[in-house]
Amino acid sequence: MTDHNFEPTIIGFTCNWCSYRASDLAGTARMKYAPNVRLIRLMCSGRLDPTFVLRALSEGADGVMITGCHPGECHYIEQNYKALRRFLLLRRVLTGLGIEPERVKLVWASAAEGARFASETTAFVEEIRKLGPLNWGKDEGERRKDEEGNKNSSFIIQPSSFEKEVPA
Amino acid sequence: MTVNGSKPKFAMYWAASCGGCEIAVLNTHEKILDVDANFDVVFWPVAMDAKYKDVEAMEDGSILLTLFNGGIRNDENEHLAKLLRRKSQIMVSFGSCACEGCIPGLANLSPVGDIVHAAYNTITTDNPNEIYPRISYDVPEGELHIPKLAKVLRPLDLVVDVDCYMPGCPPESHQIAAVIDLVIKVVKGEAELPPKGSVIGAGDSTVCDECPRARNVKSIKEFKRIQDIAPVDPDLCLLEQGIPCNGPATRSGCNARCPAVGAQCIGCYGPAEGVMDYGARLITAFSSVIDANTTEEIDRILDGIPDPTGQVYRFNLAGSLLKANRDAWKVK
Amino acid sequence: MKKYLLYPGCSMESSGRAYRDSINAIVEPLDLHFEEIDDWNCCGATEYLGINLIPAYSLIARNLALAAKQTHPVNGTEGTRTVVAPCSACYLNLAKADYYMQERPSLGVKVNEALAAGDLQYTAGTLDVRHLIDILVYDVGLEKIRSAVVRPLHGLKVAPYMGCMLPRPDYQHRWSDHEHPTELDDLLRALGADVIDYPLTTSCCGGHMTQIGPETAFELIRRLVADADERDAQLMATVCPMCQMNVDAYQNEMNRFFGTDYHMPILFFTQLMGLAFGREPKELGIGVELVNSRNALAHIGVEVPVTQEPTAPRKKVEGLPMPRRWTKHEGRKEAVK
Amino acid sequence: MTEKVGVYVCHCGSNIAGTVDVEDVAHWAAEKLGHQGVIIAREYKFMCSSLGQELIEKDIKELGLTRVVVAACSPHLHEKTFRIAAKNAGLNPYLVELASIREQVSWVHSDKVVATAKAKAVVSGAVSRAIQNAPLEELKVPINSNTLVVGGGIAGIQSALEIANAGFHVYLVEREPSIGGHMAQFDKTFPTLDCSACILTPRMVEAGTHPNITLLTWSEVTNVAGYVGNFHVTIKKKARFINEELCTGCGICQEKCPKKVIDDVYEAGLGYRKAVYTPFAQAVPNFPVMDKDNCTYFEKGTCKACEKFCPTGAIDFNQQDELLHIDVGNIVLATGYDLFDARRVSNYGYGRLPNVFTSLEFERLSNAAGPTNGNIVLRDGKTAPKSVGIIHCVGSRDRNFNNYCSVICCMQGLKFAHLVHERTGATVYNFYIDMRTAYKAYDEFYQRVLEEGTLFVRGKVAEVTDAARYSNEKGKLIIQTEDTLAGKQRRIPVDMVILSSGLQPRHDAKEVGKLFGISCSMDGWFTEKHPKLDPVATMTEGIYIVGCAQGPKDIPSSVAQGAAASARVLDKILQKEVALEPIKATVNKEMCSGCRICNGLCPFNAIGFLADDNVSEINPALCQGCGTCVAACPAGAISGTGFSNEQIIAQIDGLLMRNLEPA
Repeated sequence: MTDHNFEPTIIGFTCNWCSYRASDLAGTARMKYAPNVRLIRLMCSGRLDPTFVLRALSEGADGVMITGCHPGECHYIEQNYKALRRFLLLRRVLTGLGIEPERVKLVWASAAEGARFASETTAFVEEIRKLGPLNWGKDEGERRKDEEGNKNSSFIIQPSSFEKEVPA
Repeated sequence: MTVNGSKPKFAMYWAASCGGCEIAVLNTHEKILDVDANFDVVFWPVAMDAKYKDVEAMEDGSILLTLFNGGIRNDENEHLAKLLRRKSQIMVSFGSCACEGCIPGLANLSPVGDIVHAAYNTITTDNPNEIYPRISYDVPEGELHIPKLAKVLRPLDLVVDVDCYMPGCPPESHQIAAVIDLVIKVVKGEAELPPKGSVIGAGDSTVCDECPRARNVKSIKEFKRIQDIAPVDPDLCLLEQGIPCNGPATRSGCNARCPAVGAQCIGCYGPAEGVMDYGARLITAFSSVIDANTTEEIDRILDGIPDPTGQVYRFNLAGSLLKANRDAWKVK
Repeated sequence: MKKYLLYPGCSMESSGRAYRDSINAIVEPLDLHFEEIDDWNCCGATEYLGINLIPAYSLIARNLALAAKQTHPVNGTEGTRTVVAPCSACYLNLAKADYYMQERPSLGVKVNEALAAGDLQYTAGTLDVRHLIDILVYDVGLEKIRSAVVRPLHGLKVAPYMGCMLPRPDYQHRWSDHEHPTELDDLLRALGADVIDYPLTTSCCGGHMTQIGPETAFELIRRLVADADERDAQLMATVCPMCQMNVDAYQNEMNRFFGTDYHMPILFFTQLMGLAFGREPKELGIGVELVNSRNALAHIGVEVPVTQEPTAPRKKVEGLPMPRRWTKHEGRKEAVK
Repeated sequence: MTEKVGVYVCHCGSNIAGTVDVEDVAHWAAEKLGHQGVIIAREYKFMCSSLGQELIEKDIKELGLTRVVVAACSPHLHEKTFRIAAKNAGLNPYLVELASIREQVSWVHSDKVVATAKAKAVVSGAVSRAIQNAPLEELKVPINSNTLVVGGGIAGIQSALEIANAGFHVYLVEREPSIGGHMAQFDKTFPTLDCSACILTPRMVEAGTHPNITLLTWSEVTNVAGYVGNFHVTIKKKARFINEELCTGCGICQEKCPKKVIDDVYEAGLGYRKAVYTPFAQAVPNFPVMDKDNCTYFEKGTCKACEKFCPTGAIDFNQQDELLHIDVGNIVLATGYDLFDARRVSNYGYGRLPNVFTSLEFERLSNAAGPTNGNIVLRDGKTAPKSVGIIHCVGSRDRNFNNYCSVICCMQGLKFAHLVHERTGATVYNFYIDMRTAYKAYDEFYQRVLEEGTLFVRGKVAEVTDAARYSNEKGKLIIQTEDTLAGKQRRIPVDMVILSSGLQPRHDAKEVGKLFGISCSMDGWFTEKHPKLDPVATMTEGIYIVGCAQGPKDIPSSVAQGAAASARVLDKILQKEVALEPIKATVNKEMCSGCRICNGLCPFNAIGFLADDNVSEINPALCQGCGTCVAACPAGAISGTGFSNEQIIAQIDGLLMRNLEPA
């Protein structure tokens, strides 16, 4: 079931030469698309460090969209191929951690493809809405050290969750 | 470093760990005598008899040096971590378990219910009535308690404030010896403790720095498991032979003990200085040097690493950004 | 010995008997092996699809489902995925059914629901539907055909008439050009015939207009016959029984309608192949046609086999050079782009 | 100590304020981001205006701001403006951060509440990022005053002349034996009906004899390395088998050479040339070239007629291709266009029907130096046509082929109509969809051709066929078309058809683009930096595109662009040095373990390995700042300025609202 009023928060990485200009073009052309993606401009998709994706997911993002130039059209000639390689290995590691690989998407968009950038964004938001919130580590607050004397730290779980009744 | 007359107190405790770190301390051979000579060992469960209430009775801050190894798995570990923190001046995260969760941290890959189920229901466990441990149980003598499990295993620094870290699984004996000398000098006022939160007993580069093997420009056509490679070239970098060696991203300090003898580094010394997520460093290192440009071709090469999550987070899962599997987090 | 699943089609039984006889005559020299799809049914020709899509496509897909059951090898002969349809209308309907069941999954689902009544099922894309001339030119190859020619058709001026259903819509880009395909021209030249440059090679013959709008059909037929006659072709060669029937059977009605007296025989290209392979006209169903081809074939019928090749006089080069025409490969490559 | 951050939210008239509550964003920033260091948050109608910039300068001086965050339009527009403003006030320009809340927020969302919330997130991200910004100094790099112009058509010639006349050296590289490009093939030019060769050859001679221009014809660029101001270019000078010092261009070798070959390039397949040839009489340079594939000597080792008759012994059969290595500061690409291949429109019958000609074929037909000495005749080379049909938009404005309009084919069609009329008195039909006569004196030319009696039929031609249906169509080419103005189908028999074909990018445009590090648009033309405001520059600093290489255009526009690019080149040369973005990567020597994973990742060879102290290092001059090695370094030993890990991680936390002041 998809909870329809769930508004996903998505972090988008763009490359300065192609996909960022595609988003600018979508702007100048007043194309309307889903507002859930917040963009970060890198010089190249090759600059994307998997740490950024892990950081975004662990800090509350429900999905991450990586965009760059089409293979062969990279301003730095071939660096988007490295982005593709990292993306493919990262997705496998995320699967191992129970995160649906569809939460991280790679989209190539050239500077002339404003419309494509807008439609891919909206499509991705719908995909994430279907997957539902990720809510990574938000409720436990585990990142902040527990203050002294916090007895019932939410970390310690009540036994009932796994204890079986002893047959009479 | 105020010490009232007699020798400074020393404590060592083991939470969710395997005891290897204790053995590593013993493994410093005669150096252990220096410990005894310079320190008054007040609390060391594996080596001497001492009770928790003895520690609770001590004044706060009276223990100079505590080497705390092991991750925080249950409420007993947490209690002791906080207790020893209150009682010690220098609290050291000793060994990979305390620093980043290590092998016990891999339990974070599954929800805690499955862990208990697995422990009491494997093929080798004869448990027809499916009896599980009870948190408390009444016996004539009174009510018995056993520690309650935490949802996920946490490294020490997520529970208490840590003064410095000593990575390694276990830390190399020569590094332990060096740290003991350092603390002794500090006690004598001849040396200064490194700034709070710094890593001691390890290098400031990565394993490749100390690895004897020859290294060239990397371009990998396929990943293989070490046993699938007939003769492993004794001199050439293992990664270049297609073996996923974690050396490039693992902190130096162990003199590249494993790669030197032809075993790939599996990353027990944890991430290099200032690295936010150890796994991410390996993901980007391995994938950037793959020699393929199409999704199919890249996927074919990546299939050479059967368990990528385990490969990149073997020691560092609990200390990583995501820390655990999503199902583990979901347990209420 | 290349094996194919044959979908003969209804006209083979009746108006296209000559097509069937001539095919059977050329199978042996080109060592082709046609295995008829058992219990095939009519393909709906050009009418049914226009009336009601789902039942029409189910009718056609039934043949595909039956063919799909015969693809695996049986006692020694290797299996095949290719269905051959000699008639252009059958070929187009089978190809359309296969293509649109893939293109619109909802159609596929409905059709398979219908087929399930006869516990048949067809997953789109499993078969390769091709026309006979496509097999002859691209699988058998013009070299093999040229080597099988015993009596070259020198002196026979033929107008190659491909018809409109074959090259369009060209889903799998099989033909050299969707407006001016040259497969039939090349094949007839391989038989030694003198092939004219016939611009109306893909113009429509009227199809079923002969039934519902005869005047239109007569005008379309007149154009075909008049242009062939003006380029003094002795006969037309076609790949489709419907085209053959329209031009042949309605030619004198057309003459009466326009007050003209064209006499343009139209034969199946396989009949000409039979003649070139040395078979007797009777075996090939020659003579069955209404506009008889006796004096057209007189040009080769009585011809003593000429021993040496007549060399065409070397034309003195004058005037402006023609631009290089596209090889078939370029044409198809361009169409694919 | 925390930074002192100023946040400035721009209304941009109503562009932003229309869908983002700018007051609320500014107020929110001051309140919620105060603990991070935001001490002032203003909103203003037009931040990019001088008043807006003064706001920033005043705050920097008076409040001692150490970071400035401007929430307005895209950095590609006004990042420079606000950096200069900061510099004027004494703040390092790289401590300014531009948050795009127009192109990425107000213009693309309609719900005001949602847009305002997103704007706040973007501002929060920008503030967190700005705090991690480090002051940077631009890297000054010297400019080499040589320029490379690729392509010797009219645009390339113009560009080369302008730079050379300004006193700087130019290498003009041309793939064909002579410069001149397509213009050299035309007979007349529209709308003035100037003889094309008469206005072109003087420019060619000027370029050929200019002391500052090194002409490299029959040559191709094979490799380009380096960056703006410091390009190292490798040029392959193909062997002409003619010694250029000895050859006087007398042409005897061409007369004596027995081997005739169809000239597919200059004569567009209509005329012949010899195995040793100059494309046309006024060729510059006037040295012939030997066509190795067709010369009998190279096939069978016999003949050598040219060598026998050459008065100066200039023939040299064992001349080899030469590789030249040159250093230039800027590169102008003027590589021109390819004609659309009319054979793709099979229903127009080109290649099958003899009397169907393409525009280039007709240019040669009507050219006095052409194969028929200017007589407009049919394919048989004798009969003059009595009626001619000219079809416009062949392959252009057509979804099956090229969507775009090729700009010149309408005027070209009118020119042909005039020439046919003038030379043969034939009746001329022009078949057009829209008559595009947009520039100076173009429409007047259209009126003139109308008055001369050319018949215009408005409709897309469906088919050209020789299958006559009625007696008056016998032996003619019948043009079947819809006449939209008359509202009916028409069949017009003519003797000759001329296809006014469209323009298409060069078949190897993609490879050439990759060679020079620029990209191609969806249709295949080179992509300009900005379609309206920067049409001759590209995304790659120092590489310019002019003429039809950038898109279909007529001669005046090509010349104008050629000159425009020269102005840009001269302005770079006169600056003597260029400031490179200080976005570079550097290796921290202590942390680097010499694992060499980064060594193979740099296409600009900026990463080297020092074997003796076992560490990698990055040459700042070659590093283009892409950051791939920064992200790849397993030890985290490579850091990148401008886009450091700290900046990006901070921006992620900021965007996810993790740095807000706790409630």
